[in-house]
Amino acid sequence: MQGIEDKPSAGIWIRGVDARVKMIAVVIFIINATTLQDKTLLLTTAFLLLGISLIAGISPVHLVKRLAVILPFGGVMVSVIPFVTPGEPVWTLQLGAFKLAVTKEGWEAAILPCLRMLTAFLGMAFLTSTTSLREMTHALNHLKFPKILILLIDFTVRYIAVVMDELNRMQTARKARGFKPGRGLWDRHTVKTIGSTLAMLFLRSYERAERVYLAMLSRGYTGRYKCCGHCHRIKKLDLSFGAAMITVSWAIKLVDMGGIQWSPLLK
Amino acid sequence: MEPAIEVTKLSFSYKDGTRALDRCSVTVERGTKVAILGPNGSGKSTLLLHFNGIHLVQQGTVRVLGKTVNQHNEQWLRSKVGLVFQDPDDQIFSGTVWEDVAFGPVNQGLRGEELEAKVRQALRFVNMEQYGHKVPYHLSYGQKKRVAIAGVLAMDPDIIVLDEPVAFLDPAGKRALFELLNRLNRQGKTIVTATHDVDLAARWADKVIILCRGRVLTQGEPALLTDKTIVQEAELELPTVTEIFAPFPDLCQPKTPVTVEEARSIIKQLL
Amino acid sequence: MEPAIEVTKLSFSYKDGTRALDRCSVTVERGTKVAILGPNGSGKSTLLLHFNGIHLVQQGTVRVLGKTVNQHNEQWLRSKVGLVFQDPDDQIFSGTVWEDVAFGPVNQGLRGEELEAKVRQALRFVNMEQYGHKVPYHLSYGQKKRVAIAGVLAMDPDIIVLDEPVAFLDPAGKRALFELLNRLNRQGKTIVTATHDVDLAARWADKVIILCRGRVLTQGEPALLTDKTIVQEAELELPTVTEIFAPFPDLCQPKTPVTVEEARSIIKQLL
Amino acid sequence: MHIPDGFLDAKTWVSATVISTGALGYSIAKTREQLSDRQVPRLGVMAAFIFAAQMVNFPIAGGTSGHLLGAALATALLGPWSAVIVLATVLMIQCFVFQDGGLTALGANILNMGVVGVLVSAGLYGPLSRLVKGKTGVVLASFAASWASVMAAAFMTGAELALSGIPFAVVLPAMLGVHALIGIGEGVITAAVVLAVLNAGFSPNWLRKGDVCSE
Repeated sequence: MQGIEDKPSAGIWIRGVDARVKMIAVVIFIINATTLQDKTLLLTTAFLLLGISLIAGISPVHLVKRLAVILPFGGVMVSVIPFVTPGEPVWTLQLGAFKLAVTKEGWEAAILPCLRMLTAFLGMAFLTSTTSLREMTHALNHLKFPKILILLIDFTVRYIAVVMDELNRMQTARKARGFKPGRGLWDRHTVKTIGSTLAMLFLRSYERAERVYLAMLSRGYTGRYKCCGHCHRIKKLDLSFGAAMITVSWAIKLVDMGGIQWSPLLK
Repeated sequence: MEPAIEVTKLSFSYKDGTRALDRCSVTVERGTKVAILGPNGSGKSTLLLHFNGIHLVQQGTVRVLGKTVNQHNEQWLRSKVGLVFQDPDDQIFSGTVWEDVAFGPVNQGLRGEELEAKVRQALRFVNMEQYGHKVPYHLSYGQKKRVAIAGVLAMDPDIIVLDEPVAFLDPAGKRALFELLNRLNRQGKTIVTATHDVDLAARWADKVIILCRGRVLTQGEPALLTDKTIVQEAELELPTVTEIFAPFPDLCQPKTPVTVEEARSIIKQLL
Repeated sequence: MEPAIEVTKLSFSYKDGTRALDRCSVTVERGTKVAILGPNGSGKSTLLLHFNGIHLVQQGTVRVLGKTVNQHNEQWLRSKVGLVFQDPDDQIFSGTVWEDVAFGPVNQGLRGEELEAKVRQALRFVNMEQYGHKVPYHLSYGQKKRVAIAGVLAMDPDIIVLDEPVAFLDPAGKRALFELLNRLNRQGKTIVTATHDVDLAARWADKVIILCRGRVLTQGEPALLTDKTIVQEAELELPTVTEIFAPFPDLCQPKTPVTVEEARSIIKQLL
Repeated sequence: MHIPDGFLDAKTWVSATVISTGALGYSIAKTREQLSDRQVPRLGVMAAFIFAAQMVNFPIAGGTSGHLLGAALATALLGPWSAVIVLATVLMIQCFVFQDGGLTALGANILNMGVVGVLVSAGLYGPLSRLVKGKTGVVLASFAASWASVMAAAFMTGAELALSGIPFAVVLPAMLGVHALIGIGEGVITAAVVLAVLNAGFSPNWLRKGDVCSE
């Protein structure tokens, strides 16, 4: 679980950009992108983000790995919607007695959310691959995000590493005594073993929480966290990067909203 | 001058009724190195948690630097007595080493330059200066231990209390830790450690306090550890050096050896 | 007769690229007591996890009781080599002591009478027979350690491997543990422990294997621990007894003492 | 069941975000009352535990395996208000670190798996474990709570997608059918964990019913 707290490996130059600016820009980009109606504009946005990501030094392999996380949901949606939407069939699949038909309306309904998903995915990939979680929580703090949530995220991330280590050691110890998970939920021994392992992990975590609290008390903790992080000044480079991203995003959005009315103006 | 810590007839029971301390009276003089010995469950940790005001006094009194500990001087107490917990993962909870060391001073109200200076100084003292930006997860056990100590040092306490500090350290880590504790002691800090390592106590401490089932069995010179009756009652063992000389009572006059140096000087006389 | 464990040119790297073992070759003879020494991060635990097939061999070979370890004899291997982890909380997870000790035998397919007998016998061996119905989570550290060992004994292994068995035990717990290990050894079991306690290794082991940065620095008699060059390179320390006699090279002929008994016999001669 | 970006329309995700923000705020206020200055360390370590618990693989049948959602487990062990916060924290980390679940869909995901999953669990677990005494009650209550929490989360997901204009109504029965099976896995494992925790002598104080494990 060490990946969580590590500095991202990608994004050599982009890592220097202030995390606040990056976050705001990417959030606006994603919100705008997920409301686009025009497929060409969506694709344009996607390629734009892909371009920035690649320029930032994010490896394509990394992107594909990340994509694997959201594919199940997206995949199911794309493979279901075209078949179940009523409309004019464009392609049929004969499975014995069953006949499945992809409808034009269904295809239309599926392709748009999927393009949006992909675009937003690229936006988030760009952000999370070039910014560590710590930089993000730090930025959120300066953006006046509720402090307690930031503290909780920081705390959780710190102890995910510790608790996952405990879990891994417990699983290794089980294996060392010849444990092999059974085939299914009806295997009582397997269910009992998994249940007891998690129960023990819970008790250990619960007690650790108490010890952590005592250790905090002993260093003068009074239930309030006082800010000690220093706030970096936002530099011109940061601002121009943010402004550029946001402008492009809104430009695409405006073209999408009023594309038809714009075209005569351009003539 | 008042002693650093003075505990009088302290009793303590946990909520579930377990009596952890039973009329304990101990004294820790200023500027000394004290080892609290006793088997697991003898009440060592419970006693330590009183020094820092984490456990509130139920019966008896605890005086620290001349002041009687009560609810109103909690914050003062925590800045005077630094507690280093056994498992550094319990103590280092922040995302980076720097932030963790800063936690105590920030609670004391330090900010800006002054804070920076304190944290830097504490990290330098434990030789972890270049690790400030590191994530605790990537540190070795010994490094974590030193960061935990830095977190306490940054609050500039007069008394540093460590619970079982060497349990999982390898020899190099132990050496580094004791070198550190001795340096602190030379600067005038009082150091209290709870341990069940008799060799360590014999070699390092100015005074030993032996606990057994919540009671103070005895306290005084490390030479107490050569007393077989005491050691047996407290379920401890003789220091290795003492064990070697046990069959030779004549050599143990006027004083049974406990440290390597004492052993050597006896052998030198024999040659 | 083949050695209990024979490791030849074993190398192992973790997924993140850290090289933990580098062409290690070690031999553990049957029925012996072996201590694997080395500082934290020297590869001790990684090596132990190979003995039990938890880590699969990447390069080199591991032979246990004459059979080359591979994926197909995993289950056999786990019944022959019992692994006791450092922290008993990592190992004990069941609702009762009895169930926990039964876990290994149940995985081996034992049921009914036979299972009962095995568990009872293992619990009796570690003196925890009357604790069968207890919740292991609430036992003392030393008791947990013994339950962890019982859990391994119940599988009736020929070789018992312990990672840092004494780190956190108090003297009474240590004594009980070593008495237990010696009893097992007398019954013909091969005992391997990883530790950084040189005194313990010097006192207890038939053979020491010294690891340093993933390599075997040397292996052989415990007397190796009196070699200052080796001890320094492995970031260890001299056994206390050796340290005492270090300034007297004449007394260290023909053999530098490492155990309390050896020290006593030298002193006896001096008198 | 983590909804990615792009499937929910603006009105749906904004409403979901508003509702879950409210629920989260209320939970934070509630736990602060109960835990006071223990709040952050306790909930932080517990969130780490739930995160770890979700990573554990368990076999379901025929070579397939599953993971816990954790809503019912967190509720049974920590009480509803802590559970909402713990699950929301885990979902936020999953969104920002692993990109599991979309950014605009974060509010909806918290609503489905955190808020609704927890409230349904709490609604069933408390009364059921009081109704049927002893360990049977605990097993029954945690199984029912887990199963229902999975179903509720699946239903919410479907409803939100439908609200967003995705023609989903047709597949909703199928989706609920699948989750009825997934819910069994969640239920069996959660019940096993809760039972083992109680057997070890720990009684969740949000219910104040230490009598369950006093046998």
